Formats: sequence, structure tokens, C-alpha cells
Amino acid sequence: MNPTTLFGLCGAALVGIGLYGLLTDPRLLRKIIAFNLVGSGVFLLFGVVARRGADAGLGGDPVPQALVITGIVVAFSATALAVALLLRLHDAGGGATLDDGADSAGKDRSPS
Amino acid sequence: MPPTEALAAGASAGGGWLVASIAWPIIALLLVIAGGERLAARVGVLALPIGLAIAAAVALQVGGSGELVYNVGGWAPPLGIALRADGLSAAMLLVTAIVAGGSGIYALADFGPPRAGSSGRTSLAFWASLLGAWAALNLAFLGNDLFNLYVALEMLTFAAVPLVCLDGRAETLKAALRYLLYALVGSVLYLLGAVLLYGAYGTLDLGLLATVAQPGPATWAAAALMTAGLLAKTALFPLHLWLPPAHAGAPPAASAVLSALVVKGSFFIVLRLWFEALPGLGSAAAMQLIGLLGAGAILYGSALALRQTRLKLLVAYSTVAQIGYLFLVFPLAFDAASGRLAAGAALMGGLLQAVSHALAKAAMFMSAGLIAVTLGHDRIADLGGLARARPTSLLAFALAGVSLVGLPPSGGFAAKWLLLSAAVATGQWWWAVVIVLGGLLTGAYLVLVLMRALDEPTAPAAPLQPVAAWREAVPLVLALLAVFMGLAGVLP
Amino acid sequence: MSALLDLFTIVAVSAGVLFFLAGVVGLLRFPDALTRLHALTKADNVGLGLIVAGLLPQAGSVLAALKLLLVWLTVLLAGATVGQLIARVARRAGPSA
Amino acid sequence: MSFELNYELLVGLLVLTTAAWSVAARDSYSATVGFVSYGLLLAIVWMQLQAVDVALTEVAIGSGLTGLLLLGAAARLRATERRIVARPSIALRTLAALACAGISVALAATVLSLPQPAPSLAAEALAALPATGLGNPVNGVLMAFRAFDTLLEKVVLVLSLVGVWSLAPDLGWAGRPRLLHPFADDGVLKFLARTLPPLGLLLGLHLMWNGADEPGGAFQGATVLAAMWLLVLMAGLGEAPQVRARWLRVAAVAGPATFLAVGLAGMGIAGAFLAYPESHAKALILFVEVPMMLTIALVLALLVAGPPERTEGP
Amino acid sequence: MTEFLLAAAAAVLITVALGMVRILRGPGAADRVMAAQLLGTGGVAALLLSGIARGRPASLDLALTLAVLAAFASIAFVKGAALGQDEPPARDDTP
Repeated sequence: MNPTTLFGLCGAALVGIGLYGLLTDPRLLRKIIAFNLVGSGVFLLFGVVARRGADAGLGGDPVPQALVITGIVVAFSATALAVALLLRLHDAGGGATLDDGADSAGKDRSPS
Repeated sequence: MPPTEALAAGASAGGGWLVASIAWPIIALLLVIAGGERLAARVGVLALPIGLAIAAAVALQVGGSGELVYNVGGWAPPLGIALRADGLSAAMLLVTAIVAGGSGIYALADFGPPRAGSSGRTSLAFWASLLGAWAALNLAFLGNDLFNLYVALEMLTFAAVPLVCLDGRAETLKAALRYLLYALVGSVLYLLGAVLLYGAYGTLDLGLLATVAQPGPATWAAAALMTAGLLAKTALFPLHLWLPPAHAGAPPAASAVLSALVVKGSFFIVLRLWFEALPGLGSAAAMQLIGLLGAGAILYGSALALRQTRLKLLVAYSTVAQIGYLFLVFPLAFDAASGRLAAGAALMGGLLQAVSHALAKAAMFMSAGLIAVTLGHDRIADLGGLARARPTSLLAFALAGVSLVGLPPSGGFAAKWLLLSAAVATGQWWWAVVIVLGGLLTGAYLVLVLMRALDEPTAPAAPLQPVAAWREAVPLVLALLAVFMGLAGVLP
Repeated sequence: MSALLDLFTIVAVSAGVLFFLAGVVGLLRFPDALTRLHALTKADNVGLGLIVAGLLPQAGSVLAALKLLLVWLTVLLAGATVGQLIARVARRAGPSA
Repeated sequence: MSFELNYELLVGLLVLTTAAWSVAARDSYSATVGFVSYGLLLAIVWMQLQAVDVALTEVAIGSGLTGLLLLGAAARLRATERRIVARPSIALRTLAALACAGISVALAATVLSLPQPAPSLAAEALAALPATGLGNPVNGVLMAFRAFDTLLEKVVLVLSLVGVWSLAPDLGWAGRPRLLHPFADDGVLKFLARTLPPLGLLLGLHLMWNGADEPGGAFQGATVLAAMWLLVLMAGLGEAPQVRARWLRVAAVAGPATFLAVGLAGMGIAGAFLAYPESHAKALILFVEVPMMLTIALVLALLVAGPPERTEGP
Repeated sequence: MTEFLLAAAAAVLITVALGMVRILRGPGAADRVMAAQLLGTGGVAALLLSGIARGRPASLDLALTLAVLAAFASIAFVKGAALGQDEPPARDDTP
């Protein structure tokens, strides 16, 4: 066992944990959090690939590292858009899930 | 791995047009944002013909030399990023420019310069999203690097999602959010596949991958993840759930772009992945499976379209069905003897289907939008009297339908004919049955609409709303292009 | 000299870790939010301070040492502010929380 | 087992625990606190993977801005969410858990099967680095070899900001994003909002400037600036700008526009789009990074602030 | 010295992990904020210790960034906690 193996397993597990949350939690905010977990799991695997590619005196392959930085920015934009949509949906009386019938909770707003 | 030539001029002559076709919509997008709501529509409309000219220039260059390559920054792959255009990309660039242009003109009535009292919010959002989606699509058609294509996919998503919910109603917000979640999961799966390929081969360039990729667990897993992610974004059955509410709920000009173009971006990347990067990876079983999903989409989407009571939803379900045809390319282009995917009649048919569906579906959504404006509703049961009230729009709708059904001489006919002949040539008669059955179902739901529209008015009609003639002309021109595309015979 | 400095590092860092431990024990064992807060702010500020002090001889350059001190000052500043605000939240929620 | 590995094992376990917590917690506020802690621990992991640039980004985004974004949402949705009781049945959840575990195992097996020695572009990137005048290979990739991705990513940022703005109610378009902190009238918060930002400003500029040769860069620096601006806004020491403000629009596109202009100029003076003439590469890159930092800081903060809501006179 | 500093980093992380039980158990929002604050400080300490242990000056910049942003995050936490208080506090979150 070495660090890349360890964090490789970690990244794979994070993808699974995130997917589980994405599939089973009806609350949209939790789906957004879960999506972020999957995303960071994928980024971590990129990091493992980068570390495995340590060469020429560098601690890691800089190309995948740079890709992760770009990816984190994109994931943040996605999160911001999703959260804005969710809050607008909530304010428009659409609740906080994608359920069409069940949630009557959309009617009242939290004072904020 | 080829040595990196620092600042090597790795571009074919005319490769600069590839940069232009991506940079131009971005310049316009930045101008729209900086210029503000008042200038948005003007900047957008001016940008459209220039973009079309750039696409035409790319097509001419590709027609001359067969292929254009450009190394961005002068850095050759694997360290740098390359852009590449072939006939497929050129055709998609052109149709994108045409449909985006049509949608832009059509949208002037809804999203023109804000009048006194309106906020200008939708105007800014529409034009920024249209130009953003255009840039992203051009990048998807030209990109030759898996991560660069990931950025294109994300850009496409962020441009497309706001288009769905411009009106801010709870249902469209819900549709937009569902779309966003599907799209994000799709791109994260795609990215996961890209990680595995980089880990295995140290490159993300499609061309280099083709030379080094070997069948093996990492390659298979990557291909499966990327394909699954892209299918979710393309809304291939059974991952289509997000599409009908999103496409039917958006304003017509936006629906046209979403249904005609946006889903084609991810489809095009699936094509690139399998035909360019991993042509030897396909197995007969995997290709049959993708084909099966396509067939499911055709039959299920058509059947649901038949049952819709609202015109826009019917058109949206028709998109679900028409997407299915695109994926018949995979089993039909698979050469069992060599175990490789081969470019040929099937691929040509798939491309024609993508192009003709884009034109026809844009025309259909736009005319459906005008019909809804005229009548104040889009209930299919109450379309009576439309033939007299809005004949031009109905004609555009019907002509677009001709192409969707696949009647000669339309582009849809040429596409389905090529697919059928590929099915016969490879002895896969079952796909031929699906193609014909799909055509019959499509005919059925379109005839149903037309019959209603030709009826006498059922109820005392509400006062009809006027529609400017130039707006009616846009879908008519697009539908005519779709119908006569088959006559043109060959694409550039 | 260097052995002496190393010894200083070991003593200070160990003491810092102990302070962290004490803070956590307080956080877990004290009966109400305000006393827990009290325990915590002491522990993490002093704990980090001791660790920073212990690391100073190992920093290698004046700039690095300055950065170390800056880190501590930042945490101190933030801790004091946030501590006050937390206390207000806890008081609003009432003694039961 | 080496000592280092024990430390890494500990960090890995903590990462997984916080991740699992942020999925399993009943209440979304706790889940978000879990997620922010997770982001922080992830930064330690990136440090162990010798990717300091990524660690900086993760700290800035993961434990800073995403945290504020999610916490704000969790607070606003609290009452609504509490009523949501419908969850998938136990059987479905077990099925989902098994499927996800299967995916994780398959993924882990695939990652472990990757070839050794791993393919790498490290040597090529290092060999090409002198042409960019930079000393930090990650920044070389971001600003030169794959500058196209970086440019497009900035366009994505601006585009998503327009997307977020488009969600404003029509009446709110003339207004400003609403961001006030419940303790905004509190002297303590105002004190922090006056003392911390100067330090943050220095740090942000330091990260940008240093990024040419050491870990850091315009993006990481800009994130710190964005956080400081948000702090000032939350403390009520300033107001978020109106989304119609012209200066805001110009600043929001300044970064990508400069980048694009330099890139297009490269077609003339260096032979390719986004190429730099070797003698001026570093200067040009810094010239691009300054407006880019401004744009990024502005856009990130406004993405967190959300669509304009309050209505008021022009 | 390297080993000792790493051991100290691990020890800090373990204590912080214990403190995270508070995030899990609550009961009040204030406790969760405190635990998160502790995690921030502990993270800074662990980064400093492991960074100095391996002679990586870049870890100082990282720790400084973390310190600044952890302060920011804590303010956000307080915001969330205070907003949540407008409702009767949720008690349904003990596992």
C-alpha cells in the first residue's frame, strides 16, 4: 500500500458515496452536495493519476493537476447555478424537491 | 509519443477559421454582457451572419483540403490542444449557424431591445445564452481533446439551462433543475472516463488515443462511463426524462436551439469518441445494445408523442424519438469482420439525420410557438380553424413533418434511406423494421395534428392574435431547407 | 544550539497538542454551550500559538517565520470575532442548547 | 507501513467520514458543515499528493465559497425541507447502496490496474516551460500549453453568472443581491470586516504574483479577494452592486476579453492563437492575469451573492 | 524531527476528529459552529506541522489561505446558525 493506492481507493469510494446520495435523497440541496462529492472524488482520481506520473523531478504530472483546477472552477459555477435555481424554485412555491405531487411544503417560505 | 515541438506551426492552412468560429461567438457574448440589455439584441443579430460566414469559410476550406487542423498556442498534443474539422464538423457548424441565426431573428419579437417598463432581464439572458451555446457547440464540433470537450459540454449546459426557465414559472424552474442535474451527472461521468484514459495512456488527444489505446479494463471502463454520461446529456431513452418538460417549457426560440442543436453536441462527441478515438474497441454486443436503446427511443418517444394533448409536448417527445435514429449508426456502422466501426453509409445517414432533424425541429418548435401565440393555447384538440387563421405556420409545421417522417425528397428521407440501406447491406433487418415503424408512428402523430388543424373551429374561437409575417417566414425557410436538403444530394 | 532549539520545538509543539486535546475534552464534556465555547477558544488559540512558537526555529527563513506568526494572528483575530458571535447565537438559543 | 502512510491513512479515513456524514446527516445545515470540513481535509490530501496548487484551490473554493453558498441555501430551505419525509424505501436504498458500492469497487480495481510506470507529461511540460518564462509548471499548463481551456473556463464563469442573474424576478432586476449577515449591525463583525480584508488583499496579490514561479496563481488569489469582498458585504460595510451597473459589466468581461485579445494578437505576432512571443511570454501572461484576477474575484463573489432581489429606485 | 512533527500533526488531527463528534451530535447550531471552527484551526496546525516537517515552504501560503478562509467560513456558519434560529431549532438530527 502506498499513498497513491490509498487515495485512489479514497477517490473511488467518494464517487460511490456521492452517487448514493444523488440517487436516494429527494432533497435538491442534498443532491447538489452529493454531486460535489462525486466531483471531488473524480478530481482526487485525477490527482492520483498526476502523482503516479511524478517524473523529471516534479512531484506530480502538472497537466492533470492543472485540469483539476479548471474542473474545480467549473464545478463551483455549476453549484452556484444549481443553488440559485433551487432557491428561485423555492421562492416561486415549487418546494425543495423534484417531486411533482407530494410536497405541499412549497407554500410557506422560511423567513430569511 | 511524438516530441513536442515548442511553438511548432502545427496548423494546416486556413486553420485560423477554426479559431474564428469559436472566438467570434465568444466576442459577441462578451460584448452583449458589457453592452447591456439595450444593445444585446443588436449585437446578437449582427453576430449571426458573420458567424454563418465563418462556418461557410470552414466548410469551403474543408471541402478543399478534406481536413483542417490547428494546434492552439502552437503547442502540439499531447501537451497542447488541437482543433480539427472534417466534413462532419463542417456540416454541423453550418447547420448550427443557420439554426442559431433563424432562432435569433425569430427571437427579436420576444427578446428584442427592452421596451419601457420591461426589465431587460430576459433579453440579456437569451442573447448571452444563445451566443454561449453557439460557441460551445462549435467547440464540441471542433475539439479534439477530451478535456477541452468537457469544457465545451459544461459551457453548453450553463448556456442551455437558463434558456429553459426564462419565464421563471415553478414548472420551468423544476424542468431546468432536473435538466441541470442530469447534465452535471453526465459530465462528471464523462470526466471520470477521461481520467482513466489519461491514467492509462497519458494523453487526451483523440488522434493520439486512437494510436495507443488497447482493449483492456481501463479503456472499457472509460468508454462505458463516457458513453453513459454523454447519453444522459443527449437524452437517449431511458435517460430522456428531463427532455420533454425542459424543451416544451422553454420559449419557442429557445426550444428550437435546445431541441435542434444542444442535444447534438453531446451526440457528436459520442461519435468522435467511438469513431475517432476508440474505433477498434466496439464489440458487436455493445453496439447492438446502443442500437437497442435507439430503437427503444424511436418506439417509446413516438408512442408518447401520439398520446400528447399539447402541441409543444408532442414536438418535444418527437425529439426523444428522433434522437433514437442517431444511435442506430452504431450497430449499422460496425463491421463484424474487422471488429471496427467504419465510416460509411451508416455514419453519413446519422449525420444527415442530425442535420435534417436540426432544421426540421427548429422549424417545428418555432411554428408551434406562433400557433400558440395565435390561439392563446396549444391544445391539440382545439386546433380547429388553424388552417385558415395561420396557414403559413401550419405549412412550415407540415413541411418539417415531411422531413421527420422521412418522405422524399427531404433530408430526413435521405438520412433514413442511408440507414435502411446500411441495415440491408449488413443483414441487420431488425433495424430496418424499427426505422420503418418509427416513420409510420411519426406520420401518425403528425397527421393527427394536421387533421385537427384542418377542422372547422370547434369552440367559439377567442380573438386571434396577430403575428408578424417575417416571424412566420423563419420556420418556413428552415422547413424548406430541411425538405430540399435531400435534393442537394451531397453535403459540403 | 540546534539540539536546544529542537528540544524547544518538541516541548512547545507537545504542549500545543495537549492544549488542543484539552479544548476538545472541554468541547465534549462541558455542560452548556457558553462554557464549551470558553474552553474551545482558549484551547485553539493557545494550542496553535504554542505550535507556531515551536515551529519558528524550524522555519528556515525570516519570511517563513513571519508567515507563521501571521497565520497565528489571523486565527487569533478570527477566533475572537467568531467566538463572540457564537456566544450570541448560543445565548439566543437559550441555556438549554 | 511507514509513519507517513499512517498519517495519510488517518486523513483518508477522516475524508471518508465527513463525506459520509454530509450525505447521511438528517439536517441540511449539519450536512453542509460536514461538507466544509470535508473540503478542508481534502486540501490536506492534495498537499500529500504534492499538488499544492490544487490544495490552494480546494481550500479557497471547497471550504470557503462553496460553504457560504450552501450554508445560505440550507438556512433558507430549512422550514421547507423539514417537511420532506418521502424517502425511497429501504429496499430501494439498499439496492442503490449495493449498486454504488459496486461502482466504487469496479472503479478502484480499474485505477489499481493502470499501467506502471504511469505515462506522464511531466518531462515534456518541464522541457517546454522555459519558453513561457514561468517557473511553476502547473501555471505553465494553465496559461500556455492549455491556455485555451483556461480562457474557456473564464467564459464559463461569466456565462454562469448571467445564468444566475437570469433567475432574478423581473421586479428585482433593478435591485441588488441580498447578502446581509444577521449580525451585520454588530460591531464585532464590522471590526473583522475591517481588519481581515487588508490582509486578504495582500495574500491574494501575493498568491497571484507568486504563482508565476511558486504554487498559487490568479485564480487562487482571486478567490481570497472574493471572500474578503463578501465579508465586507455581509458586515454591511458596503453594498453589492446593481447588476445593471456598467462598470460591473465591463469588469466582469475584462479578464476573458484581455485574454482573448492577447490570444488573437498571438496569431499575428507569435504564429498561433494563444501563443506568446518567447521574449515577452512572462510579461504577457502577467498582463493577462491582472484583469483576469479582477474578473474572477468579482464573478465568484457575485455567484455566491446570487441573483438581484431587492427592489429600489435606479 | 520530521517524524515527531508528523506525529504531532496526526495527533492534532485525531483530537480534531474527536471534536467533530460535536458536529455530529449537536445539539445546538452553536456547537456545530464551534466544532467547525476547531477543525479549521486544527487543519491549519496540521498543515503547518506537516509542511515544515517536509520542508515545503508552499505549505505556509496554504496555511495562511486556509486561516483567512476559515475565518470567512466561520462567519458563514454563524450566519446559517442564526438564520436557522428564527425557527424552533431542529431536534431531529441526533442519529
